[in-house]
Amino acid sequence: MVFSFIFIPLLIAACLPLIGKVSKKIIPDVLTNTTLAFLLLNSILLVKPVFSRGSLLQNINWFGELVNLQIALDGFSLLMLFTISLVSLCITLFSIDYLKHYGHQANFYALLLVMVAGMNGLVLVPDLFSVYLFLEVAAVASYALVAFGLGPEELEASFKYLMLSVVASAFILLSITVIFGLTGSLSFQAVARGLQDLNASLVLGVCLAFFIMGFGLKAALVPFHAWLPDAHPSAPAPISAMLSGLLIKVSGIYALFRIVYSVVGMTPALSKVLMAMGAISIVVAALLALGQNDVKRMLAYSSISQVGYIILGLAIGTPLGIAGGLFHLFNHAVAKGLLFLNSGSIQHITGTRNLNELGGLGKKVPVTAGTNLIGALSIAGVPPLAGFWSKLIIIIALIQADHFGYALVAILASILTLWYYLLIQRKAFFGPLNDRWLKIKEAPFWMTAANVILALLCLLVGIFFSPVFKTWIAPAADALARGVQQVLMWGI
Amino acid sequence: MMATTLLWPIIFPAVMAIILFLIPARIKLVREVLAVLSSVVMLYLGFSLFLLKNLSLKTNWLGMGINFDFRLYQFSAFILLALSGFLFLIVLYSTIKMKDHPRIREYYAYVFLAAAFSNGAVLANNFVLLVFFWEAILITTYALITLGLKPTSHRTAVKSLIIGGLCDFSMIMGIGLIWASTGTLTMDQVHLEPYGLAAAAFILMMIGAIGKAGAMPFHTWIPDAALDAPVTFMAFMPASFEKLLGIYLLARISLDFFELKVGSPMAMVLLIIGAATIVLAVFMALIQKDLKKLLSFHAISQVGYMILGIGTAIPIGIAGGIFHMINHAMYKTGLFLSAGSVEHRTGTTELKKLGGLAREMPWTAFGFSVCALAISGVWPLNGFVSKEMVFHGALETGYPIFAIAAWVGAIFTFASFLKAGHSVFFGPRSTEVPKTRESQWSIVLPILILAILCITFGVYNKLPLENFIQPVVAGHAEPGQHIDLAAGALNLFTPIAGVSMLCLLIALGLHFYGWKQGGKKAYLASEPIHRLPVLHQLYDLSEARFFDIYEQGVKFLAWLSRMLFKFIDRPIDFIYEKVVVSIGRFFTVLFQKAHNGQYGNYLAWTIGGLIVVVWVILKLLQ
Amino acid sequence: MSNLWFLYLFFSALLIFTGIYCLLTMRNLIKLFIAVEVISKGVSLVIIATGAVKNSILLAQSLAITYIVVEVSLVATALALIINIYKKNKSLDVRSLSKLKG
Amino acid sequence: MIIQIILLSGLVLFSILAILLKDLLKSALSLAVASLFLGIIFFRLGAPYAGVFEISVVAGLITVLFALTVALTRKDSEVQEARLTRLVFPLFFVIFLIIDGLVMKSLLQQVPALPTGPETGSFGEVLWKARTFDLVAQLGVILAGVLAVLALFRKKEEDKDE
Repeated sequence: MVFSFIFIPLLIAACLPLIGKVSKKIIPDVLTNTTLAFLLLNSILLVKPVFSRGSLLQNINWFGELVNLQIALDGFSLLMLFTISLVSLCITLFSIDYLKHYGHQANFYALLLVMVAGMNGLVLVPDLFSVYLFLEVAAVASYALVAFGLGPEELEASFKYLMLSVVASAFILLSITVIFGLTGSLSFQAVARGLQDLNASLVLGVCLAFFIMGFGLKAALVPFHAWLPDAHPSAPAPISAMLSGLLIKVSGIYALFRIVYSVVGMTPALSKVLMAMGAISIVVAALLALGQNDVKRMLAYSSISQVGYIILGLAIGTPLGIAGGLFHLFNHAVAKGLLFLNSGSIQHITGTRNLNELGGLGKKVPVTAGTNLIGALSIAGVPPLAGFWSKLIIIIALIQADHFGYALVAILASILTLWYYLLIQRKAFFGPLNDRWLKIKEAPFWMTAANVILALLCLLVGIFFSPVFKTWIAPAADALARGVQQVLMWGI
Repeated sequence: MMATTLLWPIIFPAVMAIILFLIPARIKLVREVLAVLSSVVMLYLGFSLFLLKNLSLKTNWLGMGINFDFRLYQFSAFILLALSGFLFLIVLYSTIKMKDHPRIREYYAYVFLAAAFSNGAVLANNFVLLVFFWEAILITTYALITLGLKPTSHRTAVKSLIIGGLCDFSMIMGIGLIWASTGTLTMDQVHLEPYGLAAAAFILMMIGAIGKAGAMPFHTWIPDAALDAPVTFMAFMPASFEKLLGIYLLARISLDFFELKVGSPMAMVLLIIGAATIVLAVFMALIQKDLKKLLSFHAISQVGYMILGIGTAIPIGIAGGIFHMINHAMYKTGLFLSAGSVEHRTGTTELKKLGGLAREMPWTAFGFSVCALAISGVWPLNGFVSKEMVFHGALETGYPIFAIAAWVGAIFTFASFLKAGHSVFFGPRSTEVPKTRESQWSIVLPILILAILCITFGVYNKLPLENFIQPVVAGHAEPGQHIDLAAGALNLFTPIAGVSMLCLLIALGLHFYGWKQGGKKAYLASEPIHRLPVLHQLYDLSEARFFDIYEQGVKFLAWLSRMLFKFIDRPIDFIYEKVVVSIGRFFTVLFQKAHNGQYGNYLAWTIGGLIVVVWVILKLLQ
Repeated sequence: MSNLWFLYLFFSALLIFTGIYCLLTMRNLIKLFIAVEVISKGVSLVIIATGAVKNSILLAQSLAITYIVVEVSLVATALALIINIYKKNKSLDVRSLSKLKG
Repeated sequence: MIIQIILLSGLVLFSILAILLKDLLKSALSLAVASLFLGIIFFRLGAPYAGVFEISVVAGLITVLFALTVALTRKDSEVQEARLTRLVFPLFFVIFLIIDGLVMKSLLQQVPALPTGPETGSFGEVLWKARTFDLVAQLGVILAGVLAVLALFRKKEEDKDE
């Protein structure tokens, strides 16, 4: 049942504050993890029906009356659903031990589930206005979660995030409304059909620019990225992982490329603009990451840089480029989730995130150090880890499409990426042990377990990259590469 | 028998290497027993494959003519058997000699890996496969030298790796040329006349082969390794395995891949290299004051006989070269193992400190003496037989100079072994080493086996010559010509044998002259020759490693790199350091400054970005 | 009818400009959020106007109402944030919110 | 038509006032007045429900929330705005007004009219049947807002208990 992706988290989230009055910790922990495990299972079970038919369009009946609860599912959305469920399950596993710092588990989990519901909704709805709405659902929950620690930095970050994000969503809605005015409808299918025989490219161009700015801000493309390096590091580690791993991808990249490919249709002009922005993001953010001392802030800039890679890949417009971009999206979700959770472990273990204060932790906390290394190398694109393959595919696709300059940028920036990740390794895990950390112990069980699961995923996806690529990425890339036809085919 | 049996000599030792590596360092007995047992199994495999003679295995691998192609025939079967025999002896010897080595797990693993790769190289029937195994041997050589655990071991290991790598690179280029001119990578399909491009291919491949065998000028790592590597390694690699492999390949190059004609330019190249190696290395050997180093120079010098033999391109010469290869492997391994035995008991191999050990270590002394006489070519030992064949071949080429060079080599070989044997085992008992006794049986046994083999192969030379050597050369004799190598091999009353015996007598005379001159100290017996006017300067230069192309190459490279560093690297570095990194750093700092935390600033970027995107899109749409 | 649409777009653009101008230049957090409200008024004006001009006012109405609900939720969150920031910083100046930088 | 333009002008005027007025309470009130204008415009465009919502929720509830916040943060919360901001605003506003007018004028006739006829059914039917998913999402947004406020106003003492 596809609707469960939206309803169940919302329902549990509504109940959790009440349950929280009864049981402060155990029941919320168990309930949230069970819910997300169920969703993960559900998304895996959907593989067969979706891929056998290409897409799934479902309507729901309410007390015999036809109501318009319509959802559409194709390869692209299913990949996102799977990623969301997978990474958020690991994140909640991590939270079991980590939330002792914050308390109020019930409230935290409720917000987290609302965010998951919002992202799931965004991925499933075939309707522009609903996309905006679910975007807001996830966003409102994320504002509160960023500020969850209630410290001055958290509040500052959350406020800036909110104020920038609100402007972005205003422009998104404005653009949606104008498209509504142009075509008279909001559902993807009708809009796609309407736009096909509409001659208003100028107005549409402005709308697309608004979309690029709005979703680009959500995805933290340079120059719309400024909120991210504040918001992601300030949030509690699981939320950083959630935001960097999932939210920017779902509410930024998924929404943008769903609209660009499946509703409006990719044009060379759009491709040029998006690729340029992707390349700028890669370089600027990589340079910025080099200058950081805070682990999480470095990771946040790295997210911007990697989002640049994803967008660069997706915007090429060739099937290979799309596949590379989507594969990198998945790999980055896993690896960046891992790294942020890992930074949470480091903070839990030592109480600091400043690279200059750390050092030599590798001897004391080998599991944390090892998983961090795997995640870092995966993102930096070191074979045979997952990130290597996706970057390789993107670069090959760039060369295939004759974008040699961008390919060069991608290669050079991946050296920069490796550089700053090795900086983390060197400053935090290798080198002489700082006397302050003589008595530290490995992080608690669930935190370590979540790290290990994600690290294994990085490794296994890298080693068995071809089956993963075939089952999850290729259908998703097909769905996007078919362009507008894919949406017009929904439900047929 | 299944064709896949051919894979056994490769897979089995490789698996054993892993198992031996995994056995914890403390369980010594299990490892030793297992190692000896598996070398026995290898010996059995060698025998059974030798009896089979013809077998081949071929499966497609990478395409483009690169196939998984193995072939066993009389020559490779013979080498395979020899390899497994030496492996057995060395493993047996190692059980005592290497007992307390701190990295014993690695030692056995490398030894068995080296055996696996060597077997692979011998069996390979595809050039790419050959190169793969050839390079892999190089790596195990490197690893084994580092196990010497001396401060300079690593440096020597790197030296061997670089020299070997250069030779292998040359071989790869040669293979490339062969591939380009014949279009095939299958070894038994290649048969070229060595002219023009093929001559270049021949030279390049030959360098690969003689480099592995340790001929001049690719020898310089061997004397260094004599001091820096474990002595078992010396017996294992430079004395036996690498000689066998290198000469095997040289023989295949000269006989199979290329058609080497008597007196052709390529044959001359081989003859010159062979003669030069004999003479120069033997002169270096003569003056050495360390037993292991002395032996290692002989290991180089003797390669010269093999190359000379093959270079004659006359069946009897070729047979002599190949026979000398197997003989040399036996007595040189025996000599190294004896030196190891002496080192094992006394802790030193310096000639000056030793003396009169024959009484305390009779078996070692016996083994050493037999092997030393064999290497010197004393009747009726195996060295005599093979050397006579080489002299024969050399004379038949019509260039007596090469035969003379070989004889000169024989003189000084005997002289230096007289000196070595005299100073270690005979003469007055030295006071510098405490009283000692004979080594354990598993050290002595391999030495005795080898000594007995030396005698057997000499006296009953019919056995090895007819079983091993004749089939190899048979195809290269002129039609109608019957080769009977064994007949008259031990005949003392021929002019050639007479000259040889004369040489030995001269050597004896030289030794006694030197011994007397040096105040009856045997280790000074070579001093008169050392102090000869021109030779003296040459020796000094050589001691300063003036003739070591590696050292000179290193010096040149150091100079070159200093120049490059100053005039090319620094400017580039300046561009990189000062320009690229500074620009990067500049932008990093600039961008960081731009992120000043002010909301208005961030929003301004957003709006500015929006305006730019709108403008660009509208521009692109028009 | 289509031309009438641009009249409304014209006025909503004015509202959005006013809001963004305020966001860019003003310093009081509450004032900033009032500016956000002004922007959202511009957006809801476009929604209803589009519906009216394009003959789908009922649909537009439901969108506008939904949008207002979202707005309320946002306002509540934002104001809660502002109050918390005031409690921590004892100031409503946006310039004091620049600890995170670089 | 004229009335509509007057109403729109009023909306813009009061929005500008809301921004330019120094006193936060007054600017919150003028925002409410702007909402009132917007509500009336909604009525006149045939969207009575949206109008009612705009007036009751935005002009009412949100203004109350603003007033509450202003009251809670009253103590020495004077923020000195840059003087220039208010002085320069009219200049920028006029420039933008001209650009805006020119852009809109150039867009006239650019967009073809839609062939659709008038809608059928009632507002309730449309909201319930055509936009059901929006109701779900609304629930989600409300839930998120409530939870956010709960999280942001949770008691500090509880933290220490746990």
